[in-house]
Amino acid sequence: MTSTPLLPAGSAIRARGAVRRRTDGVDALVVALWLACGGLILLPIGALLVLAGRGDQLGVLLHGDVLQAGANSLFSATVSALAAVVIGTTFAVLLDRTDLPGRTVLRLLALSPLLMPPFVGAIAWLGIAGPTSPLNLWWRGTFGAPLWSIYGADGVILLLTIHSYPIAMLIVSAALRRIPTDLEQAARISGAGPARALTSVTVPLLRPALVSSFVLIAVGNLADFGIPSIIGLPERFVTLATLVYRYLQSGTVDDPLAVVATIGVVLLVLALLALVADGLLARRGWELDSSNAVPERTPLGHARVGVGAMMWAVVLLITVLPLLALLTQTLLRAPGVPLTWENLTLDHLVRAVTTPSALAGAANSTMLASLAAVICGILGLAIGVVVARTSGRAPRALGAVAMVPQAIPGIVIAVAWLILAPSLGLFNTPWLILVAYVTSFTALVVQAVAAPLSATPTSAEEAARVAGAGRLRALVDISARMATPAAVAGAVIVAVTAVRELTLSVLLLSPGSQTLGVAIFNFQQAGAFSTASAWSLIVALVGLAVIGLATRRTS
Amino acid sequence: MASVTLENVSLRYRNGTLGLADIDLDIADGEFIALVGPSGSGKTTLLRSVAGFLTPTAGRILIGDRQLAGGSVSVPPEQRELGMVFQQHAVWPHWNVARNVEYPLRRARVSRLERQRRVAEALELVGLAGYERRDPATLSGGQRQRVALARALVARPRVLLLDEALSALDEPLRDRLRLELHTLTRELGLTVIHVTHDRSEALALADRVAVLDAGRIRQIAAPQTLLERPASPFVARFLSDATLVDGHVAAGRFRAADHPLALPCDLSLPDGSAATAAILPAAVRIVPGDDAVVRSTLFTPEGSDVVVTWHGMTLRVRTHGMRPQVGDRVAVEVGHAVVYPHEPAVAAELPVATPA
Amino acid sequence: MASVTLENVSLRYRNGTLGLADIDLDIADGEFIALVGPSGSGKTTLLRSVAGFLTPTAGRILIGDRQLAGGSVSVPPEQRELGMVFQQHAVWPHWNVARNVEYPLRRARVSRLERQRRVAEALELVGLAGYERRDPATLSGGQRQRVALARALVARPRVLLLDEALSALDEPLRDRLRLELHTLTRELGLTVIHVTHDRSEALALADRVAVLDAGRIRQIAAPQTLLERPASPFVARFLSDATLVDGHVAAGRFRAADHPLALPCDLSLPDGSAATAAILPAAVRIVPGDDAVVRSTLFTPEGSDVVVTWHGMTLRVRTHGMRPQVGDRVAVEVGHAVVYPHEPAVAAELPVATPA
Amino acid sequence: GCSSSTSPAATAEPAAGALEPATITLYTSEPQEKADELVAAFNEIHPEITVEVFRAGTGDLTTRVATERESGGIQADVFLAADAGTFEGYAAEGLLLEYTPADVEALNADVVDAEGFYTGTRIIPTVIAYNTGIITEAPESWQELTDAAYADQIVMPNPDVSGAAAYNAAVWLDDEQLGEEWMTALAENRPVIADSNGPVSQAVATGAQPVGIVVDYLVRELAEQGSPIAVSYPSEGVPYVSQPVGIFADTEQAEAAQAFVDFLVSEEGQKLAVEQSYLPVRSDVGTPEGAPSMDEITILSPDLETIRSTQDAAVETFRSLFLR
Ligand SMILES: Nc1ncnc2c1ncn2[C@@H]1O[C@H](COP(=O)(O)OP(=O)(O)OP(=O)(O)O)[C@@H](O)[C@H]1O
Ligand SMILES: Nc1ncnc2c1ncn2[C@@H]1O[C@H](COP(=O)(O)OP(=O)(O)OP(=O)(O)O)[C@@H](O)[C@H]1O
Ligand SMILES: [Mg+2]
Ligand SMILES: [Mg+2]
Repeated sequence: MTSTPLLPAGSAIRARGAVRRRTDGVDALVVALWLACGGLILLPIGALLVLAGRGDQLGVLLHGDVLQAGANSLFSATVSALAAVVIGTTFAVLLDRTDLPGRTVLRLLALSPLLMPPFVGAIAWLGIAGPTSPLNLWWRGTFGAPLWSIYGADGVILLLTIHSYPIAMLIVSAALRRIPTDLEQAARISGAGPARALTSVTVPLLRPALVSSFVLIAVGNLADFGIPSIIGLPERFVTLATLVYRYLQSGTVDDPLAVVATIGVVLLVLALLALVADGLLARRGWELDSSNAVPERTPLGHARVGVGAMMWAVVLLITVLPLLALLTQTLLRAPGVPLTWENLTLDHLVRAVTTPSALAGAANSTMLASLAAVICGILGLAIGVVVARTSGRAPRALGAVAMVPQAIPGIVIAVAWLILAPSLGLFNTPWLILVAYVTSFTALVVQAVAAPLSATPTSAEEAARVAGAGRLRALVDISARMATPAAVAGAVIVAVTAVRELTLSVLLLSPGSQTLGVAIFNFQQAGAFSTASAWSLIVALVGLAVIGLATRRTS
Repeated sequence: MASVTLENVSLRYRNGTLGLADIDLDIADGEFIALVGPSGSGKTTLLRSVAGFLTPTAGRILIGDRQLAGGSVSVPPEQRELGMVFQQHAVWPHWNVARNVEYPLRRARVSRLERQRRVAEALELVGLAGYERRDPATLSGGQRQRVALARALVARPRVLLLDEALSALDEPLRDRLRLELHTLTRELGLTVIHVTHDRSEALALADRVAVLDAGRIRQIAAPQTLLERPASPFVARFLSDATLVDGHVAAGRFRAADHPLALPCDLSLPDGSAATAAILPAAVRIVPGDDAVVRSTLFTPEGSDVVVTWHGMTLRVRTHGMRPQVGDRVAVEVGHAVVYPHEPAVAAELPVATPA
Repeated sequence: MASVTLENVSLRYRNGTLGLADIDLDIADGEFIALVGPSGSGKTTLLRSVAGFLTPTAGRILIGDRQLAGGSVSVPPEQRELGMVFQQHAVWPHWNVARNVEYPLRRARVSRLERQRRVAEALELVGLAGYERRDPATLSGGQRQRVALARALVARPRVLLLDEALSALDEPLRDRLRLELHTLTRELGLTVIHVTHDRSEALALADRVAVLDAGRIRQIAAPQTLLERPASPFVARFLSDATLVDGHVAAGRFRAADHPLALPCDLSLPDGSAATAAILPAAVRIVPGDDAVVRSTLFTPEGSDVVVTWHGMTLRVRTHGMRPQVGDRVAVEVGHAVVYPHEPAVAAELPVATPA
Repeated sequence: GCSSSTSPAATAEPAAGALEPATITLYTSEPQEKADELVAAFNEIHPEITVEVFRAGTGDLTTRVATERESGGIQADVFLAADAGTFEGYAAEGLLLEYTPADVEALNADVVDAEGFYTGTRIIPTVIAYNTGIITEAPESWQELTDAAYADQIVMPNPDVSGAAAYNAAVWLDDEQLGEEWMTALAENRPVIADSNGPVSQAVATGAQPVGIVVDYLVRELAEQGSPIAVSYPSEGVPYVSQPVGIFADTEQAEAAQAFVDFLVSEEGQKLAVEQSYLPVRSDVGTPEGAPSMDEITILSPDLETIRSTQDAAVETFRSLFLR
């Protein structure tokens, strides 16, 4: 059987339809998507590199402040990402794998920090654990010193954690659903109690998801500005993101833009390294058999009430409490007056929703966020489909490129676009903010789409091919249509993220216009805390409602 | 090794579905029991109740003399000393073969040396001697299922539970593993409960087969008995593809409704009572003639599996030696049929071959 | 409907794996061909080459007179006018049943009214009349597979390709659909290529069965011929679970190495040449005696599937009527065996039952 | 623009006739509401001029200006923000148009650039704010703040971020009564460094730190709302910034821009500033409610040249003392 004459190795003709396949619609689509990504992602990154390359910025980078800020950034990002992964995983396991009471509501509540702009969260938390929070005041009154003040590194890490654990929870939840319950049950039968089955089987199998969410969160937290600026600066805890801001604010460096671009590139490189590491680590995952069994929930038994009460307490503490703090700040007549009935007023709320500039900002943000959601949804769907469903290097590279902007701080992307804007004729138009949103948020949809698609067998499209559809047609009719719900979910996240976006729009706004995030930030900067709180509250509640509706529809 | 007893076990799921209804089952020490039944009949529910993943809402479950479930008692799975093999093998992908097989021994705090010895022994038993260091990802489906079996056996369980353990394998492999499973469990004298969809597998392996339907055991008997004396039209149809015919009893004979078929009937029913006859495919002979048409024939080594339309009735026939062709006109002789008093419920559930 | 011709087709994957080697296959118009073979033997590769998802590295593929692949030609799948049913999931979950079935007609730009008519017709054909508006998620596995079949048939394909189309279904359902598939394709006179793991399914359905191994067709013949005159030890073992015995030919007889077994042999080989005998399970009889021990017996409706150890040789036996018990001491009579010149390659691949 | 052309106020301004209709762009760090009021008042007089406002923090504004210079020119016509230092820098680079407002004699001479590139528009002094619920005896002087009793009780803005704070640091260091000695002593009380004036006033109002160093108008606004907060103008004198306004040299609407600058320092413009709680740059419009009259306040008016040249060093000193 080995003696059969075979084609000479390296024969011109190759298998797998590689023979002179005519270029078709799919190739055209890939080219179009490359053009889109080139314009929306590679172009601003290129501008950044050019800017950073101007002059020698090495001296700046080795400056003590930068090194200190870099160390602070790395420290707060890694510690908070670790904590977020631990909390997110715990929540995901409890919500997905046990019979905890009130899971549906708990899940929704637990997701809510995702909806609150980080700087709003920071404002809210000042009301809870700031030096004058009722708790700290009482503690100071009783014991002479406040219990714990949120200012400083510990507060920054706490808030970063609170605002990023929902991401870990979402990723781990999705991964959990892919782990067959059989594996845990086999451990139970082998003599392991529920907790041990979890730690020796489930958690190790979650490793790729844990690593990915850690990297994603660490990279995101590296770039966060709102929390370290409000919580960190008062205790002199400076991170790279706040340092960027300071360099822009004070004229203490000669060429602030170049310095900022350089710091942006440093963050970009850090993030790329992390993404590569993630790719290497996560690739070493396991192929798991698809299990059609309904995931089994472990009864918590006697612990159900205890664990349930604890979970509720924690979730209420980190989600409802900030909302209550915002509510108090909104309703209180003036900061510093005691919390009594007479001091409550709706004036600030009324003023918030009647201030024309804020209303214009809300309208503008809604428009931009919806457009961004639609564009990111379509672009992300197309990229996700091409990445997950076609082979070859070009589509795979496309996927990688789409993920890169996730790692770049908003303010750096904004600088890049601001540099490019006049030559593109986008200056002083709302479309500038829109393209920056698309740059930053397309990755969210790509991610949402690619995961479920790569789990569906290719026979779905092959059936369409045999039925008479060309490659592109099959991709559009079958894969894209099947992934549409995922893309819509991704687009909803884009919308709620964009509607309260701050760092991009604060630089890219055109005169006379406003976005909601900027409006809130301006109120806060101008000392109108109550109005800022009022809007924050509105944004958070509307976001909760939107996500609640969206998840109800999909489940 | 031990006997398993289910006394009056019922289980209702939270959403109200009745999973098991009044199950009484005595499994002797060392017996091999197979559970078959249509999808949703409660096979998995029964097995998982024995394993401890589900708690019956009524009744008791005992292994040997120890009560595992019932009343306020509910021993968790990890304390039941069972072995279990799942449909998708459930071999842990993050550990090598030895670590997988060793796990139950670790949980039982067996010493390292002893563990090594027993793992080697278990792997030997399932024909994977020397595979200790292999990564499960590098094993074929059949080999993984054997690892799962070794893992289930290594701690010398009192009862071995198999939930569709062979169903995910390709046919030739399934066939081979079926033989090995039988040899192995017989040699070890294990008590086995084996859930399967595959009727021939159940009949092939088990000392007794329990036929479940809608959460109830419809019949439990040795394979031969089940084939020869099905307890109900349902069992006859489910296990042997019997054709069910509605009709009535008259003068000691069964007469089909609207059809020339008439058969002797040893059922003592008053004249005129409605009855259902189950015609087993092997009890029908095809002879030259022209009142029936062959609609389909499937080749089997012994003969053919034939479907004929006979005066509007679709009848399944198993021939021996003879191989009619599709479209042939033939005559049909029904040797005998099992006649049951009419059960409207069954008729509603399974479309009976009422003459059109 | 059309004939399918493969001329000298070879296919090498990019990574160097040889998927198909020198396949010559002529499928007549209206013929039902089954492809069986061990995992990795190239069944799927062959089917996907016909479908157009793979392009052979050498040789030609024709349907009717039209060349689809070969030389510089490679007609894409959507232009081959085929129907295809996959093992799993190929019913599109985002469209209802009618939309699924209608899709090939839409692609062929059939008018709306005509489409409706033909969808209804196709659904009628597979027994799902009136299911047009149903969401696939609400269908059972068997119903979904029927939808896939209706979709494959609706555009009146020239050839129907089935890749393990029934393998994912539970046994009783698989059995039923097997029958329906046969009836349907015979009534429509369709040319069918059916890939399956299941040997009895291949034998049951096909006019001719092709046995593949390592990318080559080892034998292609009608079921009866395959069982009675396997072309090689491999085919005998793969299809009929024959026991392979190494030995040599002496004075017109086959003598097993180190074993008392000796058999008449009609192979004209020089004395002393090495040979392999394939002992079919049905050609062995178990009689009272005590030079063999029953290791395992599986119940079948006709008798038992028995494994005996006979002077160190493990022999598979199929009895009729008689049901020996595990541990029984018996004697073995080998009626006849098919003897082949020794093929070292086969011996290396499949462990031959060499007496220990 | 939001006022109608029939506004009778159009005639009240003797110097200004109607100009060519034009649109100018204003970059400002004024709070949005105040900027909107400002434009509305300006449009009463010049309805034909549309003012596009881009409001952002001073830092964001300077970043934007820097980026615009990178890529084809500054888009703003009028810049109303920051401190004199920024304007000096821009003037040195030739970015500003020379213009002296119409009414210049009526203005406080300290706030008018000698070379005529920019003009201050408000007096924004930095003062001591205290929580009236917690502090019973108001601190009267900067010196008092170094008292150990105020350890951990003080909050102040970060000169790294706030231009006004940077200027203050330079003035304090330059002042002979205060100087580095006072600053070192203040640092020993470990004040909390908030990023801008807004959060400082908030912290004082809520009592987080009952004493703050902050611009005065924020305190007045909070007090008006009912917060337990009050201002104390320290006896040594208060440093102030003047929120200068300047016109970019690139402007194509110089006339309209000049009209806007004129309005800012005109009587009407300054009345509006007073209504908005600012101290004015001219003496004929009174002072905001609750504020002392201008001559009751000691104002630190050091030599601006010195301040400009020492500001960077001052921020550095501040950072080494307060930010470890
Ligand atoms: N977790 C559950 N919650 C509610 N009902 C359930 C659950 N699991 C099973 N059921 C229902 O209980 C009945 C018995 O299910 P079970 O899984 O035991 O059947 P089965 O015989 O194993 O079926 P299959 O052959 O499809 O595996 C079915 O009606 C099923 O729908
Ligand atoms: N995409 C591919 N690239 C490289 N080799 C492949 C590819 N697909 C299949 N092969 C190899 O080609 C050979 C034939 O595979 P094929 O899938 O046709 O076998 P099969 O008979 O269908 O097997 P199974 O019964 O497991 O489905 C195998 O050795 C397989 O490993
Ligand atoms: Mg089941
Ligand atoms: Mg295959």
